[in-house]
Amino acid sequence: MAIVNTQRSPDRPAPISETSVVGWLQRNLFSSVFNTLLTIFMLFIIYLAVKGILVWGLFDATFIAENRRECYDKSLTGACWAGVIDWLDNIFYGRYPRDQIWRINAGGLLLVLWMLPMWLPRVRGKVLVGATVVVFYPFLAGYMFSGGEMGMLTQIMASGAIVSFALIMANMLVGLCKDMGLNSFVLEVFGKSKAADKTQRNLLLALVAALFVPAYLWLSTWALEVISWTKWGGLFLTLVISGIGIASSLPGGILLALGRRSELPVVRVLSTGFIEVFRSVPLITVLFMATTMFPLFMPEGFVLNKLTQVIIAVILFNACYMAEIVRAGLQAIPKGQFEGAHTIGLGYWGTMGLIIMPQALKHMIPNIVGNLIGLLKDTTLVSIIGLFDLLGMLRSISKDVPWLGLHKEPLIFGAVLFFIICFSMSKYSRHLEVKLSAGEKH
Amino acid sequence: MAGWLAGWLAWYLVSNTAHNLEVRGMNTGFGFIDSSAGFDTDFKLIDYTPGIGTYGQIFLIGILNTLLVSFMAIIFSTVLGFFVGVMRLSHNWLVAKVALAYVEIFRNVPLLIQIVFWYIGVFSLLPVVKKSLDLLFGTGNLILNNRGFYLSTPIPGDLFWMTSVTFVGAVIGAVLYRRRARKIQDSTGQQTKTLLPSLAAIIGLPLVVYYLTGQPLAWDVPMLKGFNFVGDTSVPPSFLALLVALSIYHAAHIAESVRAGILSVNRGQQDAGMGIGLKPGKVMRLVIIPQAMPAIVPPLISNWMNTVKNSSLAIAIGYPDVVSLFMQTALNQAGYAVEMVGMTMAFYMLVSLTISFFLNIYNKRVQLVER
Amino acid sequence: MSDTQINGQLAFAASSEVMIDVNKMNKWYGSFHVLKDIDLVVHKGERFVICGPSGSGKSTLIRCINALEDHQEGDIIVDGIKLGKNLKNLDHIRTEVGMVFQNFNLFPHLTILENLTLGPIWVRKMPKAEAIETAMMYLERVKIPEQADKYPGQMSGGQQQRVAIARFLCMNPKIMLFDEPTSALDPEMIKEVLDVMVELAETGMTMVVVTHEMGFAKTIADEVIFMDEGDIVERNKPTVFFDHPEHERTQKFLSQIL
Amino acid sequence: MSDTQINGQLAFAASSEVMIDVNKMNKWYGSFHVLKDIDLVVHKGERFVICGPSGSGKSTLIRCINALEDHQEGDIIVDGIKLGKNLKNLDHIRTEVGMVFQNFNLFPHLTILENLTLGPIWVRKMPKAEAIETAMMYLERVKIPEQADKYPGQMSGGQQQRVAIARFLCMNPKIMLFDEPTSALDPEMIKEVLDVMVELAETGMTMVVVTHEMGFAKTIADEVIFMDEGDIVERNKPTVFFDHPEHERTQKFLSQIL
Amino acid sequence: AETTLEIVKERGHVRCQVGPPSPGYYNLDSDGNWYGLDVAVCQAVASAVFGSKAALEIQSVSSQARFTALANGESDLLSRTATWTMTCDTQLGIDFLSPNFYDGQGFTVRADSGITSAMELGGAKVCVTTGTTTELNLTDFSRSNDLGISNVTFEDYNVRDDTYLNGGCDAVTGDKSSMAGNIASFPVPGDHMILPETLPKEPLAAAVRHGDSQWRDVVQ
Ligand SMILES: Nc1ncnc2c1ncn2[C@@H]1O[C@H](COP(=O)(O)OP(=O)(O)OP(=O)(O)O)[C@@H](O)[C@H]1O
Ligand SMILES: Nc1ncnc2c1ncn2[C@@H]1O[C@H](COP(=O)(O)OP(=O)(O)OP(=O)(O)O)[C@@H](O)[C@H]1O
Ligand SMILES: [Mg+2]
Ligand SMILES: [Mg+2]
Repeated sequence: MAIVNTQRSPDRPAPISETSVVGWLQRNLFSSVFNTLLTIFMLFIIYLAVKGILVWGLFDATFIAENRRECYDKSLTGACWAGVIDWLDNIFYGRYPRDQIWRINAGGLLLVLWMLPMWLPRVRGKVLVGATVVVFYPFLAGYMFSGGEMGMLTQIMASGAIVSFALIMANMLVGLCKDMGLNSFVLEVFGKSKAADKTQRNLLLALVAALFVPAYLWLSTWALEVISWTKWGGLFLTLVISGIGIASSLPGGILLALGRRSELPVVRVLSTGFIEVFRSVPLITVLFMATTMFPLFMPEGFVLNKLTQVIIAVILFNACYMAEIVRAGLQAIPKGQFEGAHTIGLGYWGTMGLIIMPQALKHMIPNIVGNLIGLLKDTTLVSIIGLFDLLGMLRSISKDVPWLGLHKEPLIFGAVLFFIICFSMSKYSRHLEVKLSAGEKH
Repeated sequence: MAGWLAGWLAWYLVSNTAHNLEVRGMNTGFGFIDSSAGFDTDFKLIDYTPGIGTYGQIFLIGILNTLLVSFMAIIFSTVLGFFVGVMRLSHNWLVAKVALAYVEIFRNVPLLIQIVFWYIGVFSLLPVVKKSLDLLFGTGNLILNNRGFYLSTPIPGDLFWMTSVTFVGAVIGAVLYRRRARKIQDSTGQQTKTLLPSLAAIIGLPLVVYYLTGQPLAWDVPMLKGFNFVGDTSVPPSFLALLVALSIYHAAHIAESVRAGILSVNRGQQDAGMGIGLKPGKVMRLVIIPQAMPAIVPPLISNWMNTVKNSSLAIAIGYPDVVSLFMQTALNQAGYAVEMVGMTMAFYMLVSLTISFFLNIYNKRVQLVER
Repeated sequence: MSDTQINGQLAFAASSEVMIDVNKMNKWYGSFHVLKDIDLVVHKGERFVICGPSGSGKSTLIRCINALEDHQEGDIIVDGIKLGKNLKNLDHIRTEVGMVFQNFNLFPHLTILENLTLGPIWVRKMPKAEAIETAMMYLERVKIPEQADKYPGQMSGGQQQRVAIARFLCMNPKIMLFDEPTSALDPEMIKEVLDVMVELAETGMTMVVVTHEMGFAKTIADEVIFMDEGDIVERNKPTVFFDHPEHERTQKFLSQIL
Repeated sequence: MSDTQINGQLAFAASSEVMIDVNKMNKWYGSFHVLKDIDLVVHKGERFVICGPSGSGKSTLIRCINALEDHQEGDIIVDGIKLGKNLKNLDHIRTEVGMVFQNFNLFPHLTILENLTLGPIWVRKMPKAEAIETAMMYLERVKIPEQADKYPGQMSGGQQQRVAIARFLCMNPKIMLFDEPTSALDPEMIKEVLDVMVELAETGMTMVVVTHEMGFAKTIADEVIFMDEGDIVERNKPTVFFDHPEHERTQKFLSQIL
Repeated sequence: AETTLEIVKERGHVRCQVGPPSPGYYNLDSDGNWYGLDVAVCQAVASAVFGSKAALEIQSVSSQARFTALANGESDLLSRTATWTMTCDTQLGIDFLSPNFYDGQGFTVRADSGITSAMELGGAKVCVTTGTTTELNLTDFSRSNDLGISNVTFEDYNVRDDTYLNGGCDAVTGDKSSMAGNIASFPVPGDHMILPETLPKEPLAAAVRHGDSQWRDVVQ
């Protein structure tokens, strides 16, 4: 009856039996009669859709033409992409002077390079990379895009941007080649990796300062032509407004959400009121009030750059939405987590920042991304102050005499552009979600 | 202290505005509400005659139109959104991916483009008037074409009251039946399907009575008169396009909120639900969803508000909502920008605050009792 | 002596029907091999105790039996049904197999009474009044009838554990799996729970109990297995197991008891 | 015998300074009177065990001491600071008082190592390298150093409990409150944890331990109190408490131990 | 206070507001420059004040914000769009200048519809854009001739045209001057025709802020 197992079973690697393609198909697509029917039905629908789209958008389409009539002459049943192609500069850069477009491209490239480390696995200090983008990049980019005189603050911050960009690039290279952080690498080079914390810190600070001075001096030699914001437009403007909106509405939303749950009645009532009022009216009326009524409320002669007004309105508006999302996330955190944090002695901000927010935000990633996508699309409302963002440009094509009435193709082009941008956002978020939920039992 | 500050601020703004308006010679006042508006609109829920009707009536028409479309869109999108959100978490690969594709496609394309798509790409492509689809097999009672959706107006005959009475009776019966089913479950544990029988009774019984009493109903069939069908009850295609676009778009957003909420529920809860033998669907309904509600409700409120607000995009396809009718057409005719925009904002604010008031109450109720 | 008596009788009654049959079962978490070639047969009416050091895979094993986790190799046959992807079968198994979780997993949005009646009403299709009656009966058995309208968040750890036990008793399943059912209980309560379980066993219910409480294991078990690092190291009658463990690892483990 | 020896010594060292002073404290949940006129003094370096049946208010008492719950009447003075609404004071108390929860409350979004180093780094402002070193040391003490990079959700119940204990050891507080620290542990691990706690006690740390594990209580305690229905029924030296309990209720309770 | 002229001179350019983009009046070309009739008016004012066409900022403002933007000083003048009516003049705090553009309103129908006159449009659905007096005129026309036309209004004239082309309306109404161009943009222009009737339409004029006659004269 008794069984004694003196022989220990060794660990074995997991079986890989269930990985063949056929097995996968069988399990996922044809596991039952109903599933098989469903699969076939779906495939048929997809076939129809793809076929229609290809014929209209590709095989029967016209890509080169002088005007719309010519398109019709070539094909009555296909799309006329020639108009969109003709307008590409407008669509991407708005009315930005054509000989200055390199500035936008350079700014965009800079941003991409800057953010690149966040996607690379071996690079350290991702949070720092994100923080420097938010703090420094706007100043440098702002100057590159608008040009003109550089104020003191701008110059300092832009120099900071150059320094941090250089450091981040160096950090990325070090990370990729040697799999370590830049700081430890530098310390190693100087032979100080065993020194006391303080010496190490001082050394690093000194190095950063040493980099800052030449950057500052070099910047003062810059002199870019002024380009008024009224000339900004197209995808560029859309990205500027939504970029700023995205970067600032989340922090704003977190503060508002905390305010709404605060134990101080004044803070709570103010935050609640602010949130409820702002998110209860359409953004378009807020913008309208902000841009045309605002001057009426203010003393005579008070002027505020309109683009700034719009951006502020977008930020406030979205911060309120974000606040509600964050609040929902907070509601889902069990009380035990607060208690756990309290007992290890964390204060309010420590508890929130280290324990509660990371969990709440993780739960809310789908909502946050949904909201950011909405924000990107809300920027279309800047047309109210006479700016032509991406959608505005696309809709103007049909009013340009050669392309009179051409509006479906631009809209579809726009849909595709928006889809690409938004989809990459939601793709990245999904990646984050999976990464962050590594710890959960499944 | 804060009160004083607010009071001062309000006074300051008002006096500035008054001063500015005076200097610029703009008139103000709400007198225009009673003056007659000289234009017409093709979809209205109240009586209105152009030239006689007032701006006040126009405002009301706009409000009702906005409320109608957003109310229906909210209902559809919420139901669809929960459905898709749950589908997203299905263990069936295909189902999950279809739901994912749905969310990605409809969430990532601007709503405006979607509305225009449904309008131009779908509802305008319905058959023209002369080839209208007759949805009730040639009776002409339900007509769909690219001008809209027409219902014939019934004219009740002598014995029609019997049908009505049967209908009311069937509804009451269904309610009672539901109650009884509950009671039966409580007392014997038997779960009875109530949905299908009640529906059958509500629809079937009146029909039987209707035919037995000799079809006492004359139909004012939509008639092809001149260019259009003329029947009292018609819905323009712009309404249908807007409704479909809003529902589908917001359902995609709600689906993501629902999914997020469900995932925020501790995995052990599902284990426990399964452990006591509940079927996956019931685990979802009885265990997971109720706990997910605290995380779902706030984004859901936002989504509902957004639906109401996004219905203002109706202007792109000519559906006469409050913005298009009042803040656009009427404002252009009469001026009074401050007042009209103000009234429109006030309307939206009222609707949204009402929504958020009730849902916040609900939100309080779904909070878990914790130690 | 009387213990072995009962055990002997039950073991006899039990041998007739196999309720759980685990056959060369292997499970991995990612690349981590948690359960190794597990072989296990539990007969109807048997009281089966699993013990072993923390992290040895006890919870994982009973979660597999209840189809809450997949296994990658080998078979598990419960109540004549082979576990696999077939959902219908899983439903049946879950109805007939009750489980008390290590961390209770009560439904925080329902009151205690609702926690207890949910299963009977929706799965067993029991009349509500009857479900409440049964629930109250079991609540009395675990000594907390007066707490019926509280929410789990308002109860002490031990009270929650008792609710968790009562929740599955109400379901009246054929097989009960207990994952450390007495961890949060005081000696008095342990005794009570033990009594309940002995009574259950007498009604012929099959029980698999993971426990660290050796006194408890000794009193209740028909058979004890000892697990270590995913292996079943020893399987024995409780008398032999506790007094003369055969395997070295078991001896070491038992010598540590305070 | 050696036990009482150690206890005697420690008790002596302890008497010098009062760390926890609970004075005629009363607490209600709604209208339910959970704690009744609690009087309690714990000296520096004392090891204080609270036992009692489930639901008697043990957890509530130590949660009050750690300022996680309000009390309605009476005073609680911890480390010379009177508990009240003052937030600054609360922060201080929470830094100096560590607590191991009955249900662990680990941070699910952080790895085990991060769970352990969070407090030292952010509250104690310890350099990261040092914090990791300490954390690893304690993980070795509780025998799970190889699990440092797992998340709490991937661990067994006993492993989680050990992490919860290590988390507070890393904080090196003046007072440690344990709420059933061994409930999910097997006998071997209980022994290990006991050793850790005895060592801690020798460094002069004050400990309040809620436990049902009588063997454990016997070995560790300088003093034992027995609670029932919100009252402190008996307070005694462990030798007396376990061998000749004075109160009838205590006698009954102890007689149930299997 | 300073006069508008002084403000403008000090700023160095004229802020000129144009209506919603519409073919012929004003639009962007593919290189990002403005062109069209409205723009020409603005340019004329700029040359009158500064002697240079380029001293100009074109503002394209949504129709709701149009008058307020002028009244609150954001724009110096409104180049066209606003049709001269008594109500507008007095209520909005702006002055209209003498009309610079006269236009009439016409109908386009399908050539095979058998309609030859606007009087045959009884009971028809007519597509029209909002934000113009076109809509108001259509209503007046329908009422005075007892035709019972029902308006289908759109913000975007492309959607209006598509609706018409798909058969959602029986006719399109709009400015006669742009009608021909519009038809030319249809896939098969020969399938459509313009009805002979011309509804009178109020003239278009530029507008400036109320009460500054000096600036008004400059613009004139
Ligand atoms: N989701 C998971 N991913 C990876 N490893 C896991 C996961 N869940 C459990 N483990 C590991 O599997 C092993 C067995 O876990 P299990 O919960 O079965 O232990 P146990 O015997 O119940 O221990 P205890 O008595 O402490 O509850 C442990 O080492 C644990 O760390
Ligand atoms: N939030 C609450 N609201 C109402 N009653 C509560 C609440 N929390 C706890 N109680 C009740 O207070 C009593 C004491 O609970 P406590 O958790 O202190 O018990 P305990 O002695 O720790 O028991 P155990 O050993 O089971 O953990 C219990 O009867 C419990 O039901
Ligand atoms: Mg376990
Ligand atoms: Mg407790």
